[in-house]
Amino acid sequence: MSDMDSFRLETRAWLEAHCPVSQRQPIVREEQIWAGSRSTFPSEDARQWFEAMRDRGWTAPTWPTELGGGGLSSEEARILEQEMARLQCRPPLYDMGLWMLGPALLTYGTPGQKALHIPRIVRGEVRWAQGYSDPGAGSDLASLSTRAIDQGDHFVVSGTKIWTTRADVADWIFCLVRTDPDASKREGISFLLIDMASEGVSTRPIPLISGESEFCQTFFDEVQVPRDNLVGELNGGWEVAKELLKHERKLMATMEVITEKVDVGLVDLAKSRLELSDAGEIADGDLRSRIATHLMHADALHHLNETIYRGMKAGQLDPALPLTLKYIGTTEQQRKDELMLEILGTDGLAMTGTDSVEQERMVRNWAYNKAHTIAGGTSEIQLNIIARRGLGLPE
Amino acid sequence: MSDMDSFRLETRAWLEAHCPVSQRQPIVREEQIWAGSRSTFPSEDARQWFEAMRDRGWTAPTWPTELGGGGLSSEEARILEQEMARLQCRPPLYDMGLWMLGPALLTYGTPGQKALHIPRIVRGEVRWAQGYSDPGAGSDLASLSTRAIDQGDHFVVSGTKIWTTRADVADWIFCLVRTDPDASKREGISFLLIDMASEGVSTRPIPLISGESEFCQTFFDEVQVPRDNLVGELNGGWEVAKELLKHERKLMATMEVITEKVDVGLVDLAKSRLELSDAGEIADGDLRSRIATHLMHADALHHLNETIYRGMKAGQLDPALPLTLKYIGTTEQQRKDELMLEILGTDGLAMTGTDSVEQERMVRNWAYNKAHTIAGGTSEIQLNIIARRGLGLPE
Amino acid sequence: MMILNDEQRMLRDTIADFLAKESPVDALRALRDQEPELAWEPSLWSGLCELGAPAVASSEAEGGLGFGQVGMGALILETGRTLCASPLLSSAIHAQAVIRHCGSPAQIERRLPGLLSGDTVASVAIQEGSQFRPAPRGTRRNGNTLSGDKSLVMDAGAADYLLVSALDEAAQFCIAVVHLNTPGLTIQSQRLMDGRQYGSVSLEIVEVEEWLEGEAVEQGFTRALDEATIMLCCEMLGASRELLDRTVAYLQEREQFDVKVGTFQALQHRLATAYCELELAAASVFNALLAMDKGETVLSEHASRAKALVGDILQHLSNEAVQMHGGMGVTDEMDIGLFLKRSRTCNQLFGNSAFHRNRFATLRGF
Amino acid sequence: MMILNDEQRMLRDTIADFLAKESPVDALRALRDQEPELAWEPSLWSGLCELGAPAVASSEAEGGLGFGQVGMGALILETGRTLCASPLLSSAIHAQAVIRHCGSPAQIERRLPGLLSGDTVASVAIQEGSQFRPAPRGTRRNGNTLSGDKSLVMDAGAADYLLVSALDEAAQFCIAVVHLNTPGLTIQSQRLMDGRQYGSVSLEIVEVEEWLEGEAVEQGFTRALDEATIMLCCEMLGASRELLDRTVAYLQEREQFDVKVGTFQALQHRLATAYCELELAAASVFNALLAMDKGETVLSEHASRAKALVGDILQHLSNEAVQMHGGMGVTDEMDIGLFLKRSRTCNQLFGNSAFHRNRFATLRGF
Repeated sequence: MSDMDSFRLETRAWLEAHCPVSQRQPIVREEQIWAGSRSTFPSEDARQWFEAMRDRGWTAPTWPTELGGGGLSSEEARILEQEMARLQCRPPLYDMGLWMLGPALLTYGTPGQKALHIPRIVRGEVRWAQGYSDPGAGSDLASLSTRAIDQGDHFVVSGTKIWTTRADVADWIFCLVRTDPDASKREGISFLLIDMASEGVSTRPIPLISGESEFCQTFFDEVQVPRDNLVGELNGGWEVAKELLKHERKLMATMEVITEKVDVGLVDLAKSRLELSDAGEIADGDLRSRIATHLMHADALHHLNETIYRGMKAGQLDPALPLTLKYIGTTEQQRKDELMLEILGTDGLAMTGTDSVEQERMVRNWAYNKAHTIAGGTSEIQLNIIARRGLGLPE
Repeated sequence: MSDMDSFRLETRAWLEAHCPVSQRQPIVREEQIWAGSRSTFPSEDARQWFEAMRDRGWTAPTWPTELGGGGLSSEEARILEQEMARLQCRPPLYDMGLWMLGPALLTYGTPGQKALHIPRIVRGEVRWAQGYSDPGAGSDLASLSTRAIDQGDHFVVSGTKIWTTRADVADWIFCLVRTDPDASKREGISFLLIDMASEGVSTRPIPLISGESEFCQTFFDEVQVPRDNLVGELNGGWEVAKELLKHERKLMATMEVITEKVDVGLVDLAKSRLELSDAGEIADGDLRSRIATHLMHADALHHLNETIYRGMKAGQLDPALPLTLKYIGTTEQQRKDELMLEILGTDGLAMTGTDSVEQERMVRNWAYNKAHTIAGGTSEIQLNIIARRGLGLPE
Repeated sequence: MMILNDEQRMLRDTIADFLAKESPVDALRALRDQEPELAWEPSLWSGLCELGAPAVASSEAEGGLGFGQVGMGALILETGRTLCASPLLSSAIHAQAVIRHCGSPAQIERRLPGLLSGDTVASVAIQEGSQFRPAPRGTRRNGNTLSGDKSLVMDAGAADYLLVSALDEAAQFCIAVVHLNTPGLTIQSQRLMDGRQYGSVSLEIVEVEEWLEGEAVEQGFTRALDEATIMLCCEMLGASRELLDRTVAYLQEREQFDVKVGTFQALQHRLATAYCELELAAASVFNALLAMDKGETVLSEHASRAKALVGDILQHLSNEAVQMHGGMGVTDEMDIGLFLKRSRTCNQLFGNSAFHRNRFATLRGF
Repeated sequence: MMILNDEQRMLRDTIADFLAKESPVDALRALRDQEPELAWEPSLWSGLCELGAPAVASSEAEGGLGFGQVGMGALILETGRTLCASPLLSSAIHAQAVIRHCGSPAQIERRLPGLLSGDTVASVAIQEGSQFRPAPRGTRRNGNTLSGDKSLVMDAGAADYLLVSALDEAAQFCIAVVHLNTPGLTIQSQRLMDGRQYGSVSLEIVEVEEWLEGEAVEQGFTRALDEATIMLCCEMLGASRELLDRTVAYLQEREQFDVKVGTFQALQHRLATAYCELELAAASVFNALLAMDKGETVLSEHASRAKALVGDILQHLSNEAVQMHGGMGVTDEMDIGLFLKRSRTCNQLFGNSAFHRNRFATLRGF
């Protein structure tokens, strides 16, 4: 038996032993376990599952063991992922630090920064928020005016960031700030870690069309930030940011991971709600055909992910290919949401006030997911990148 | 009874009296009557119908009577059109001179040019070709290098034009030529009328994907052209060209007028060839829905034309509206062609060698009509214009 | 675009001014935070009635203002631009049309004046279950009583009476006039995502005030539904146009990477094609209004074509508007999301695009 | 993209070199001007056979080269890039699969070697009438004779024998092996728009050489059809990719209004979305090949998904390529039109996208 096969069997046995049955079903938003000092567990099972994974470092499977991570190779991590999927194990931990800051810090952080922050991320002790966009910046991330004045041993930060996810409950925030106002747009930017408990930090929620407000605007009013919290070079923050954005995009391509996992089961939904022909087929041929097209695309996206993984392993991956994932994944998710809404009919028009929590969740997700083709690089930016870097069309 | 009503009744009676029954059915390409010294009539009826219309000046209904035209107001011309459509009268004459050069000449021509050319166009005595594009110019019409050297009483023209429709049988050609190579692109262009019989003119057919070759490349090898044949100012040809292009676009929006009128009768075709449900509906719900969508669009395009006409008459037309016609009309025609091909199934794969002339014609048209979103201003150029001039988006 | 005569243009401008003052988009924002029992702002409705809005289409012989259906369509289009919530569609258009086309002369004489003045408000209850099907299935007459369930009844809880489609004992189509305070009638009012009021109506052996019945009633009901559908299309056109205008304006102003976002050709082409589709749909709606004013009585093809085309472009433009407004487009601080949600409700009302494509194909015999 | 092992990569490169030399697009241009009796260039076919092309997928145990279906898929993809006309699809893939999955051991032993070497060429006759339906309706067995009409039989006139699907006297599915020179068999050869040879086959009480029959034959025939469909998808992928590559290259070079046409963002986005759809389709096809190599025997979902997705993107890209090549795109002097026409033929072969969307939905139980 190969090493990988035995790793698979061990992992399978361990998961069987440690993942409570209640944690083996699609996650709902209310039961996600987010990192941070304010976090709570929805159930004893959830706590037990989280702690088992945390203690193996499998909240961050590929990070080095000496920093608390799982120390797995990428092939082992994939096996873990597959085995978790097989059992439908819920993700043990949700955090922007885990998904985005951590990988960047492992590349650009000082030994001290790594030693301080990485283990706390792995253990879910700190909830991180992302402070990238200044209001009005949109896709042009580098047009930011939040400034940090260098005072030697500390910076003084003033300005405001929007789209800071749940900054109201975050412990720390990683920020892009302008440290050299005279440099060209992408230069003169630095990457700072800021404790949300610092004096001068405040937040306000931004209401969304889904009726939720998980995003905040965060304000910095002459906040003092120790120089030790600078990641990368002074005025070299753009490089760190780019590294981090790569992880964000990867994440956005499989956005369901982050948002609550509602497996709508489009076909079951349709068959239970729509008129069927004598042969048991959806009688509305127009809608039936569009459902088929969506399912084919969803399957194919899965196949595309597999192809990319195989290509990577074989060292013959067309580098253009991964560039397509975010655009395809988010676009297809929206198509699915629209189909779901159409199938729900009148019941799909209520976001609140009904007696079906599940239906309302589907409808709120329909609205919420409109953000997916915007956040983390708009579809338009993605298409520019595909056209130029992927296809080689001229700038 | 209003003047218009009595004009309608008179026209109806006259058409009933003068249009032979054989000329009251959709035109096929072989029976179109093209202008020119080489033209022939497919039948005695066709000749009779042409001559009746010609003698009333109704080959060019709105042109001044003193130049041989019909002298109708635009409202009268529309009534004539409607009454001809009601009886399915075939167009009496086909000619680029009639559709494009004539209107431009009426605006920009000298009295002498009008007196010489207009009556001959009305009477179908001269077949005109259009010499606009230099090879490689594409949408960038002004990037032309065919040059005309000013020799006082005549020009010497050298160069080549492509997309000169049936230049091999044309009597005259109207051309854009460069008269000032030092001026900026759109300046330094003049508009010349050239007798195809001049020494130094030659043509070669360009084979198309439809298997036909109605376009030619036309070559000019030091051709002498009298100065009297200059239309508009020297180096002012761009203005004339623009006027003329307006007419071309209008024409392209209703391209069926020019190409053979195959009224495919998509629904009849589909119902006669495809599997039907017990209720008599097309069993393939996917295709049925796409046919419905096309028919709705086709109807709506008709309604849009009506709206534009009403708006013009009422003096309250949004000027952006007519800009849409060419894009919509040509795009929808291609959709129809694709549906037709799909309905024909295997029979739609043969362009030649079958025993159904009608089917082959449909298939050739499918291929031929691919040019409609390119010729006379590509769809992309149309969309630029709609966005900028119609919607006011910035350049 | 619609081509209007001078009177219709004046009417449209008057209404546009009125709505800008009395019913800007913020009015809907305020309404949606109210209890679902409030279906519209009373002062807004009385203002509209003072202007004669409910009687705009009606002929002078009938006691109306005689602007024709084109006039009414132009008015409704304006209400779509500001997301104005009022019983114009439910009562002044749909219920009026049902009374007009299905009522006996005596019923018309008794009921129409109140609907024309707006003193009375009625709503039509058609749908059963979550999918739109025009034919009643489970709503049944028994003697002089009615039982069944109806869904998505516009403004139901705030109406004076409902016009309920049903089948009689012989499975013949009929319409019941049911007053709101009749025992056995329960209405659960709900604000849907568009911020407006809809009722789920439950009827348990409800005494019926009177019946609209007879051979012509089913056909009249279809005609009324087609008319209401065409008017709903006018509202949807207004919303589409507003979305396009606001998006164009935003792109004209907004800068990214030091250039106006509106200069990006990919966005230009997307908006240009959307504009083409919008104008196609608009021409079809306008044509349908003209057909009504010309006295055509079979409007089903017009209605299905218009609803499918307008439904598609409104859905498309609402998505495009959100996307092109970027991050701001998904916040509730901007109005775009309100249009997005209204678009989805309008798409369901009277049948969505797929329903009407299917109906159109059937009407055309394939 | 397909991920290949070293042997498969070498195979692909060898074939690509061979095709570049022996079967560039101009070879198809030359072929289409020939009489329809010529289905392929004999020297090209013998070259392909020398390379072992017909035996690429077949296992070594069977006497093949053992590159698997992924290997064959990679090869066929290359033939799509140069529009190579050969009996690979009709005989080396489809007829082979029918013999393999429907034949008795003796039949397989007798017939497979000739098809593997390419010494024998066979073609499968399925379709009746102008629309693709996989089940035979009018082709009937009577004793040892066969009667009926088949259409769109690839390379029919140049094959040695045909494998004809039919119903026997008990309306059971069976397959007849019919030699081309059998009395009563008439083939009308025709060049379709893609420049290749197809036959309309008429059978009038034709003596059958032997039958493939038994309980498993119908299922085997479906499997063979699914395999051939997946391989056709590989060819269509090759054509799609070639269209995309040529269009990108053209836009990189071509200037209009003093800038490279490839800089226009609207075109960039159209090509980028087309690329995404192409890669989705490609991933699905690759997945289907892997499934075959893994020994999955029920391939219908794979085949229908692949054919619908590839059919749509090839149709779309062929139109986009013509449009983006501008005026030159509609002339026969450029190759783009040849790809356009091949795309329409491929879309019809084995059922078009609408057919496969419907089949996929049925297979998925809705």
